[in-house]
Amino acid sequence: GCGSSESAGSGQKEKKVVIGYFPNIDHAPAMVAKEKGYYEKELGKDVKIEYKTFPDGGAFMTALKTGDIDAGLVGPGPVMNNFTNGADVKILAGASSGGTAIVASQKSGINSVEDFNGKTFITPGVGCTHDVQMETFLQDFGISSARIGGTLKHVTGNPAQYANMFETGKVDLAAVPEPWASQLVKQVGAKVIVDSSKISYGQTLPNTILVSSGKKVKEDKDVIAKIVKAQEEAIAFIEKNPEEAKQITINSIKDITKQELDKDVIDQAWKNIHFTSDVNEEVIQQFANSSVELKFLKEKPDFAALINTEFIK
Amino acid sequence: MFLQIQDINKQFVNQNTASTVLSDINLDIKEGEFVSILGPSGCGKSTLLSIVAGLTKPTSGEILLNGQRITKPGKDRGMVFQQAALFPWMTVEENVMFPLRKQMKKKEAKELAHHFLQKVQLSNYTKHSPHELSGGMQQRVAIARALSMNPKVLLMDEPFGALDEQTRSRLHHELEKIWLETKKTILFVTHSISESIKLSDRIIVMGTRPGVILEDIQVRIPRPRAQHPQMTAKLEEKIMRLLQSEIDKVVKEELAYAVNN
Amino acid sequence: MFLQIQDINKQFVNQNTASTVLSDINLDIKEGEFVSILGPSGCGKSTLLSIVAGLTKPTSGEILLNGQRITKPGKDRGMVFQQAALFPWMTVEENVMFPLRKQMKKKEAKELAHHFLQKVQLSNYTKHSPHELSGGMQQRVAIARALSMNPKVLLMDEPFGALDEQTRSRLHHELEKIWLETKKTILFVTHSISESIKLSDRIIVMGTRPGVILEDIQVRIPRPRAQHPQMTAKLEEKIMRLLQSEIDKVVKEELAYAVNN
Amino acid sequence: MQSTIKRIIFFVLILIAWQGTVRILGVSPALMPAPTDVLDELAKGFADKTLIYDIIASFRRLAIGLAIAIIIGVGLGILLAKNKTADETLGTLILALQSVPSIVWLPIAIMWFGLNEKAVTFIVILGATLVMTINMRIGIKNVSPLYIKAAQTMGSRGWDLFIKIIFPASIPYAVTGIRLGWAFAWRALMAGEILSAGPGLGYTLKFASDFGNMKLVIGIMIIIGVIGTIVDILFFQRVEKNVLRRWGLETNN
Amino acid sequence: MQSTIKRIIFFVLILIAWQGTVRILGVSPALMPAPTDVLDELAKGFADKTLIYDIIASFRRLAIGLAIAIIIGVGLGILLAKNKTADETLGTLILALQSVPSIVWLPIAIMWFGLNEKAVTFIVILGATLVMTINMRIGIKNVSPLYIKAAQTMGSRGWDLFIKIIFPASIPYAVTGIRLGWAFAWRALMAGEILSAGPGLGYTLKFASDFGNMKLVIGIMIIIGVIGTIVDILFFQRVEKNVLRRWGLETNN
Ligand SMILES: Nc1ncnc2c1ncn2[C@@H]1O[C@H](COP(=O)(O)OP(=O)(O)OP(=O)(O)O)[C@@H](O)[C@H]1O
Ligand SMILES: Nc1ncnc2c1ncn2[C@@H]1O[C@H](COP(=O)(O)OP(=O)(O)OP(=O)(O)O)[C@@H](O)[C@H]1O
Ligand SMILES: [Mg+2]
Ligand SMILES: [Mg+2]
Repeated sequence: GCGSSESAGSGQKEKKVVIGYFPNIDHAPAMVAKEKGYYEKELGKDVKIEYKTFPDGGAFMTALKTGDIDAGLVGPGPVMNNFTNGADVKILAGASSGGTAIVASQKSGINSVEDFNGKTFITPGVGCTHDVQMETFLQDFGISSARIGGTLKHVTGNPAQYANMFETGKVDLAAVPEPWASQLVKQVGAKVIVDSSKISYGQTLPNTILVSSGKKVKEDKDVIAKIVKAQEEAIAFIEKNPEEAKQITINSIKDITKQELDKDVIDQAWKNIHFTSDVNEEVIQQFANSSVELKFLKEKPDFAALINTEFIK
Repeated sequence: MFLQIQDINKQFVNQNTASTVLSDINLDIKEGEFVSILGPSGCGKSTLLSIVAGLTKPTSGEILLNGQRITKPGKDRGMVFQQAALFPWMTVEENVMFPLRKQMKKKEAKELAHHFLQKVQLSNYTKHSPHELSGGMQQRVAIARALSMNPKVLLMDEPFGALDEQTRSRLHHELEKIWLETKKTILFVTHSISESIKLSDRIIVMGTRPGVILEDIQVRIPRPRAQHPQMTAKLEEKIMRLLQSEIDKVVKEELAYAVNN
Repeated sequence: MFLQIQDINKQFVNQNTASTVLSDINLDIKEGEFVSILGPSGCGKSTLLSIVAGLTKPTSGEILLNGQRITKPGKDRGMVFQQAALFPWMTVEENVMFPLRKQMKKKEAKELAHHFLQKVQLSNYTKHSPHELSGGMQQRVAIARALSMNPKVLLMDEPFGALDEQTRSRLHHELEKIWLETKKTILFVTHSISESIKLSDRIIVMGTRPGVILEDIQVRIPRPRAQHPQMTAKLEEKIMRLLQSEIDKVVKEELAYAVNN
Repeated sequence: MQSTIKRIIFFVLILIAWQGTVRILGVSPALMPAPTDVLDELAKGFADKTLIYDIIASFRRLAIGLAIAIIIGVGLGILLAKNKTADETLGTLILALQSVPSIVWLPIAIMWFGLNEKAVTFIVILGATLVMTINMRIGIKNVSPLYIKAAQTMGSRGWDLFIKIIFPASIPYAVTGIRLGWAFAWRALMAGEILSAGPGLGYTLKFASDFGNMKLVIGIMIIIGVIGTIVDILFFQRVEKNVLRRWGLETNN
Repeated sequence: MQSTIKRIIFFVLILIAWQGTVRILGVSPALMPAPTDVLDELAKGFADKTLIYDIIASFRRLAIGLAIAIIIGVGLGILLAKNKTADETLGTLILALQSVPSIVWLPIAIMWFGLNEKAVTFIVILGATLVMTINMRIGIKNVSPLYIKAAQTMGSRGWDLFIKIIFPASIPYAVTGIRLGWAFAWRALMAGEILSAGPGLGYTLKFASDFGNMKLVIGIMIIIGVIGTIVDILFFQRVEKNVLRRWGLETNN
């Protein structure tokens, strides 16, 4: 449960707000906001802020649905998917965009999209954001996945394993987010075939968004507005102080996961990621339509009720 | 009457055919009586004891103890099983102490257990596991256990079957002594005609297929009976003949069956 | 010599103290001899049989069969255990057929099994599970199983212990007949002195703690022995005395132990 | 017959309680759908045949994996029961390896077998082998020495002794092992099928779970449950009843 | 003593074979690190104490979860063994539920308990209960009726009969159940700790695996293995040896 639903103005009861995010470079705005104390500053002393980190979108969405977290950063895939299945979720703002690239292994000998036919590609999940981006992009070249009658063989797996799979020749291509794309390039000499500026929705689709539940937005408009504001400040900070932001990100990730990311890789990845609060309703609807076209979704969802941009400045 | 066995019938179902094991068994046993049951192998002696113990439900009929219907096993009827039925996870001593636990202190129970283990000549083996004993030794532990329980009715299913004649004879003596001292009621299944004559007030001779009571013989030989060899021999002769005709019947049936199948 | 038991010693370790069960057992048995072993409960009879069967390793000494050292169990030495040792997942018939499987066709094995089951009066129970039989019936199945195996040496550990005297007497007759016909070598543990005299060429009387051979008695009474009651009685008397002194020794030790502990 | 009725009543009651709870508490269907919603979803899946293909594909993998797991488990169980050295070394290793969750095995499976059926089967085998091994091992250790001794004097040795005596004597443990193996094979399959590109219940489950489609998640749980029940009734319970009856371990007298 | 030496030799041999294979084939450490690399990583973890905190946290969760699972498992096992109706209805349901992988249980755990220790414990309990239940159930069913009958004539009934006779008689099955429960509790813990905010071996394992840190992944597997071995030697093997010796089931004569 969460204490914040008691919004009686008595001020005696301490309010609690729980914010969720992932130990992931795209989630830098949350880490910076936490580190720099923007949430505290906006929400005031009376509100106790707790942070919860998640390893994957499924757990995040469940926690949001049950009210275990009040708001947080997550990828758009799980949000849209859960929304189409009836989850009461609202997109409040973007956090970052870009970063997805299609890379090929050295072994595969692939140099351009023309070489893709009959190859095997890997993504973190079936119908995940990166998968939809890649398959939508390939539609223009007349290449499609075996799932819908094409020639490309599709497998899924944890991005941490892609390096091995490239090395052992198990897969030829991958649609991956940063920092994995940069890491693959650095570690096993993978080749970026389609970079994040060219891939479908590469620039426009946020890859991390700030969400909350519809109930929360209705009941606690004030708090939500402050959370959005804190994030905007964090993004402004990131733009102004990229080096410090990078260091905060690396340290935060290390705190949570005990894993230290390579500075080189972060530098490279940072170039491909764009931190912004913007979120475009139309793009999200288009993206969903692509999902339907690619048969990930059975019916066309209507995202009109999903996005609420009233809090973005 | 102390123990009444009334119209007991028992059928077992094997391969979908019911076979009658006990048929119309009626017996009235007085308190303090020592009753032996003799009969050919497989005639239903163990089954009858098990019914009296409350472990097997009769198909019809009932058992009354002091006028009360017996429906389940109880401490008032101690049983020595045909197989020793010792608990393998307990030592000899613990096995004997098991039924005593609740009614006395541990120290007392231990003393009592040792007392009876000595009576069956096993003082040396109190800490052994049952599997470390010979067949006859296991049976003696079971006897010690039943005796130490001191039940009103003692049901004994071939308790001395695995013992040599000398040990057996010592235990006859012990059992007789205990019986005379405590005036227990004893139902005693045996294969030895002489044993039954030596010990009991009354001998029930059973026939087989189905199990019925052939004769109910009062033994009127004065105790100690070893001193009356002629009377004993005469009775032995009589019972022998009874049982011989039963076994001849079985052999005849057997031959007929073997020829027909 | 056919079967040689040479300098057998056997110790068991219980609670870290070794106790000697068999001490310097030496026996030479001729082919076709019927040897009974008598002795007080727990003297090591079963252990000795188990060593001959190759199931238990002696602490020292060895067993030779036809000059060959015995190190493991084999089909040449069939055994009837003190407990029936039937396999609960097989029917009576299957239990008896089990050792025959390999050496003959199924039909033949079945016929042979039925033949021996008839000899022990169990034709009627071929399809029963062991647990559906009475104690005596289970023992008879085990006897039928051992006989049908037709081993050179037959080791029998109180095979008739759970049988009434009439059934037992019929089986004595059957066993004697088979023995005379096939000239098997039989090692026969029993508690009944009269049984041992009735059946055997030679009686080994054992003493206890530790198990030793007290006497090795040749029985020179002509067969059938039922016709020579005096000679039988005299021998019985002699053995009885031997064993009685053994059991007195045990009782004395027991008392001493109980007093000291 | 009577037990079938009991079962039906039991499950109908559960469904009613579930439907009632969901309706009364007004739980959001995204969190916990009502049975009727689940039924709808299942009907849809069966109508467009996707669930049927899933079931067939999963069942095939399960059957192969479980069969191999049983064979390996029986073999290892025998080895550990009979050989003290193996028990103390290999036995410990097996127990340790089995504490490792399937997620960790996935990359190793991929490394060894590639992204294909073999890797999925490997995961299923891993999931079911341990229970089979450990149950078989203790089953063999618990065989009464009397049976073994008796059989040995009847000339039974080695393989014959095992097949005819030791194995039948440890059947109750073996059935338990298979029963548990079955449950854990399903679990492993659900994890392993993430590696496959469909069809398969685990693939669909993962997909449904990612999309927050609780209706389908629960629908698949029900499918697994129903298949499990059918196999349990047709196979396990029969064998077990037979064994208990034959051995005289039934407690009705 | 001798068995300790055997064990050490066995594991040293495995380490050598592993190191050799990795070095000779020149496998990339990202794929399969050498034992020396793993050791380095472990040393680092122990030096900064993070692994120690992980172990303590995980062990606590495991102990609580396993203890509860054993209690529930024993209870359910008794119920299923003694009550035919429960066996045919609840028994089927339990088997069906257990085929459901932990991943699917995660959202349900969050739903019921929130993101906290309770949810993790719930997952651990789920993981270990089935094996305990099923083994206990068959253990009780296999108790020789002779023991029960004998105890009944000695006035033992109900709870006393269970504690003094039925339970000791089914100890071999119960130990097997606990042994398996132990392994599966670890597995479930690894999955469940994703819900925790650390520390915990599962939590660390998950991130090590997500970040492709195979050294740490294997290091954690080794830690689990070592803990398992110690518990196995100190507890399970002792109990088992005791039981087998007491019951005369050892085959050395
Ligand atoms: N559980 C059972 N199921 C079927 N038949 C049984 C069962 N128990 C006993 N019987 C049958 O009942 C009959 C009598 O058995 P019981 O054990 O009472 O004989 P008994 O007189 O004690 O014989 P013995 O002297 O050989 O011990 C036997 O024919 C046996 O086959
Ligand atoms: N496995 C064992 N461990 C320890 N001691 C044992 C073991 N087996 C037998 N003994 C001991 O060996 C002695 C002889 O046992 P054995 O079974 O040979 O006696 P027996 O002569 O057959 O007696 P009975 O006539 O009572 O069957 C007994 O004192 C027994 O305690
Ligand atoms: Mg009987
Ligand atoms: Mg003996």
